[in-house]
Amino acid sequence: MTPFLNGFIISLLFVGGVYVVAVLERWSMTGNVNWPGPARSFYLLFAQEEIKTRKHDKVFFETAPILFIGVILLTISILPFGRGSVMVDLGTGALFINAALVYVMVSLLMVGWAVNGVYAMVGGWRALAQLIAYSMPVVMVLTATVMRAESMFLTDIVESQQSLWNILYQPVGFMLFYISALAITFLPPFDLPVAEGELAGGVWADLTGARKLLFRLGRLTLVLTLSVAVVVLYLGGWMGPWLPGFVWTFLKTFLVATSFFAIGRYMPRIRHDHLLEYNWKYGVPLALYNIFQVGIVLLL
Amino acid sequence: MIALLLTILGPLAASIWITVTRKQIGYAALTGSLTSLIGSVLLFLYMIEGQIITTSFAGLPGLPFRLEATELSAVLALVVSVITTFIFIYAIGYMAEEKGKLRFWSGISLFLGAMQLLVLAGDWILFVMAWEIMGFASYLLIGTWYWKKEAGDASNKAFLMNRVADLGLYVGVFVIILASGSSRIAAESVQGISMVGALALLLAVMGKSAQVPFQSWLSAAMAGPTPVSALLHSATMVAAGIILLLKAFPLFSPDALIWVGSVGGVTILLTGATAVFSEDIKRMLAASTSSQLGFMVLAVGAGYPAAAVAHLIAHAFMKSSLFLGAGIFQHEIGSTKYEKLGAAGKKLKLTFSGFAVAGLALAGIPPLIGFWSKDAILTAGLQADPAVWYFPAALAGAFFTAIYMGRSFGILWKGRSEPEEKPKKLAWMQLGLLTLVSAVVAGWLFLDPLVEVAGFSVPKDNIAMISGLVVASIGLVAGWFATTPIIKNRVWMFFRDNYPVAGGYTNVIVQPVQMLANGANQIETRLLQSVFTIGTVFLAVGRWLADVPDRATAYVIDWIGAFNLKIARLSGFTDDKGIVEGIARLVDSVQRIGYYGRKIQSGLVHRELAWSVYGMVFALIIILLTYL
Amino acid sequence: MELLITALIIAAILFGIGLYGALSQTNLVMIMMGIELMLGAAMVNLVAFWRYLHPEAFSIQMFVLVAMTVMALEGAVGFAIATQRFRTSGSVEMEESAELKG
Amino acid sequence: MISIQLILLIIFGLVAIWFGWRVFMTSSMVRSALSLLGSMVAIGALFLVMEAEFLGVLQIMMMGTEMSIMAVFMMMYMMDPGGLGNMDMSHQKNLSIAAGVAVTVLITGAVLFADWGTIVTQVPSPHEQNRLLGMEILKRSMMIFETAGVTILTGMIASIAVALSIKSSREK
Repeated sequence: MTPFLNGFIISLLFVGGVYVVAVLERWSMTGNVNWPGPARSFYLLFAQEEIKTRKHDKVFFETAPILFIGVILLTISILPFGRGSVMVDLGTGALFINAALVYVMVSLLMVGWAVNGVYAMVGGWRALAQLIAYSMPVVMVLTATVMRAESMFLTDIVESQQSLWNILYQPVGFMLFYISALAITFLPPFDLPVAEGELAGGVWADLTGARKLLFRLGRLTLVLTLSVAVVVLYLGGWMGPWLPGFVWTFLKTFLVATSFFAIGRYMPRIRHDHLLEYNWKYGVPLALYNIFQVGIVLLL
Repeated sequence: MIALLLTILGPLAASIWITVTRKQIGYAALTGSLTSLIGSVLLFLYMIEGQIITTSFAGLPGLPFRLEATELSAVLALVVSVITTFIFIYAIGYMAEEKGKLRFWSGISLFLGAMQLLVLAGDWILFVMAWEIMGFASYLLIGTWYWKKEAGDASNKAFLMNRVADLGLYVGVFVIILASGSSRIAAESVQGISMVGALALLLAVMGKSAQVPFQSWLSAAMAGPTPVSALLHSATMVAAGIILLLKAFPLFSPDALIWVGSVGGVTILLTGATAVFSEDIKRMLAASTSSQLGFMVLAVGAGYPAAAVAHLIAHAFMKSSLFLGAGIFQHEIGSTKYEKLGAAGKKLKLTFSGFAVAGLALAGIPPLIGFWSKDAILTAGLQADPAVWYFPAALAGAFFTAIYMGRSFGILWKGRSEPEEKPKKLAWMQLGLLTLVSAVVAGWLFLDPLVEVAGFSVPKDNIAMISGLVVASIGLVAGWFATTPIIKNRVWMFFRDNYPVAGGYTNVIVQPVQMLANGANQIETRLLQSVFTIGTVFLAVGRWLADVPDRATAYVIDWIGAFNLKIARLSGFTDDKGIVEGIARLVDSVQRIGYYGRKIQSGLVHRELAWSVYGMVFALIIILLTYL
Repeated sequence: MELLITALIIAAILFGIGLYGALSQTNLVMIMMGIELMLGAAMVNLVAFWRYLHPEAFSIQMFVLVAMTVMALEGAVGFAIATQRFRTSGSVEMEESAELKG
Repeated sequence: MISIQLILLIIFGLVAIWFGWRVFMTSSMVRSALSLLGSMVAIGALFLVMEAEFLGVLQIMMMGTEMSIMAVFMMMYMMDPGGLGNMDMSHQKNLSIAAGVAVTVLITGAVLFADWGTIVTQVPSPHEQNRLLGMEILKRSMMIFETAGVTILTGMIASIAVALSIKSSREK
């Protein structure tokens, strides 16, 4: 198959994926799988009237959603779906993932501040605290995978898992990355910034209409992106016995996504101090230990 | 071969036996001389059969020792052993009461062995060794009574004089060996030795045979016991010089013989005069010995060694019997002075008769042995071509001999004496004397054949015989009447005391030697003194040196101490002045700076920032300037 | 050649703005921002030198990393001081903190 | 000759300068902080344009976090009502303007007049750069890197020590 056809199929699969994630999210909320549900709610949001709060910060109010979506698209571009099929094979791909994720936080902060609402601002600071905290282990764990592949190209990282998937090679690293991914996408156990109960929707409290839709859609793609990242970094990317490369990546991605939402469905929201404490007191040291352990294993 | 060893080693063994065991020393010595006699008789018999026995044994490298019993040496060995045996018999009686028996007998046996060795020596080195041993033996024997002063002095004098003369022997022997390349005493010489060698040998002969300059030691040697005088100083030892001349005769060149002859002649005249004027019988005999030796030297110098050999043999017998007689007189009368010996002859008729016969023989009365040998010398002197004056000298010598023998007879016989009491225990002494006198009487029987056997022919001449007889008879009669006691005038004394030129031996030799000794002694003491002083000096220096390091270290240490003190004081000064005040000043200057500094401080951050920017701008400008 | 010059000029302008900010602002945090900006300008300079003059000398990149750490540290310490200032004097304005005068 | 790189360089340069200017012109604290973030991101972009990819990405990532923290602190201290009140918190205006302009002129002078030697066009590939930079850090300038690490540690401890309120220690 020509690369173009390949690319087209991958993008189709990706959009489908987003829709599947939407379905899964609804499943995690309500418990039953309702295929048409997401489509209907998207349409509703799209039709909703645009409400702007009083004295909102014009600049940030406008730029936030765009930054959010832009960053996520950037992340997707560097993730390899098949052996040759990656949009931009960046020299420092691994690092770029984290660089992108930081701006997710920035956009949340902007929204929180721009809306000029108390709940939104508090949600924004929570997002700040949470995302800064959990981006630390992500960076360190990423270095561990880079160490094994001895290059920052994501394709090389996948190639390096030829003999043994990273999930088995560095289990601690996988676990940390998995939890951080949850935190970064503020999925239920970690959905403090958008907590309905406490903050009445937190960052998205005062958003309506198309802006809210953008953010909801952004989050979904973020979830999908991160699960693809998990697959690429730890589940051996396109490695698989019979099927073509990208098919394997998407299978694994859906598997990871369902696991994300399963955890969300069954676990209560974590307290804010616990959130930070777990990260700084246990997450970061474990991440450092993981680097140390991978180093030893590499050198043996 | 054994005969040779017997003759030489017999007496030596006896002397060793005596010194070691000290028992039966007299008879041991006698047996020693008997063995030597037997050995020499055997040698003589071999020699007659024509066998010349020679042995040579290891010696110096290339110069082996040789013993040779040629005709001459065999004859001489025989004569020596005969005389020695009779003298030993006499000596046993003589030494019976004397002290110093041990020293006498061992010495005299040693002497006999040395004499035989000398006679039989076939090479010059052995000859020299024998010559030395004899000199040493004579020193021992003269000094047998060493506690007497004259005996000690006499032995020293004899030994010193001989040593001086022996020097000549050494030089001569070296010259011979160097010239001929070997130390053999050859019968015929290949080529003569140089004049120097000959004169050196002549010096040795003069020393040993008491020729003119060296004759005083012989008269002094009379201080020894009579057998010594009889054996050594009449027959054998003094004859060694003549034997040297005989052995070295072929090597002498004619003009060297002239020198020899002249020495002999002079000795005859001077010592003859001394004998005439001497007051002591033994001294008279000693002087006569010198003159008789002068006769022999003259004969050799005249070129007739045969005459010398004959006279040597005859003189040996005559002179030893005269000495033995004199010994008996000394034994009985107690002194040998003529005053005391007046009419001693009447007392000891038997001894006097023997003494008289020997004396007549010496003077040269025909039937006795002396006449033949004297006659031979006179003819030698007459026929000798070189020297016209040899004959008159010999004739004068004979006349002197006759005079002093007649004089001694006169003194001994004339004058009153007590009745002859039976001398006690003279048996041994008289036996020895009589045997020798019998030899003298029988002389004319065996002298000529003996000399023939020795390989020489004795010259005969009527004129010499007649003139000799006339001179002898006139001399005897003159002597008989000239028995008056010597008047002490200077000339007389001069003659009597062996011509003490410039104070004689004592002045000429003893004085300088003593002075030399004193000088040496002084030098010695001064040396010792200086050594002591040096020692003490070194000690002082040592002590000084020993404590130089201490003093030096002490000095250095206290200098260091002083230096430290200075440093301490200095540092103290700098401390309290420099540091303390320095710090104080520093502190308050800092405070002042602080005070001024404070004013600048505005406390406003931005103003400080402004200042830092000004600094930066200034720095940039500088960089730009340097860069452009 | 123009590339290097434009980069350096941009850095110079940034530096100037940073300097202006640092000097003119009364607020401590604003001054820190000025300083951050100046550091950023410096980093641009460094990267420009590395890119155009010595691409093989990676010590320059090392130096850029050090500059980054300096920015981070400077921020951290600045905020600590700012909090203390805020706690003691209620505000972070630089005028009120003149009592440190000598 | 104008190359794409030059154009990009100029664009991002102007963006950085504009954001830099905005930092000190805005009245609202958060807006100035985020505009500073904007200028930093532009500087990161400049790095990327100049093909120092790792540094660019690193700059973008780091500055994101830092500037957001700064924003938080700004709000804490300034009690800014959301950029609505237009207060002007600057003093000794003309002195700083003069200083800023003087320094800029000086540096541009130096830049223009100094001759920089040959310009190198070729630059190793990003992957190669990463490897070489890694080598550089862990080989030659390990010392500097270590000291940087230690200084960060001390910085953290110092800032925490300073920030802790004295009150709590007194009460105990």
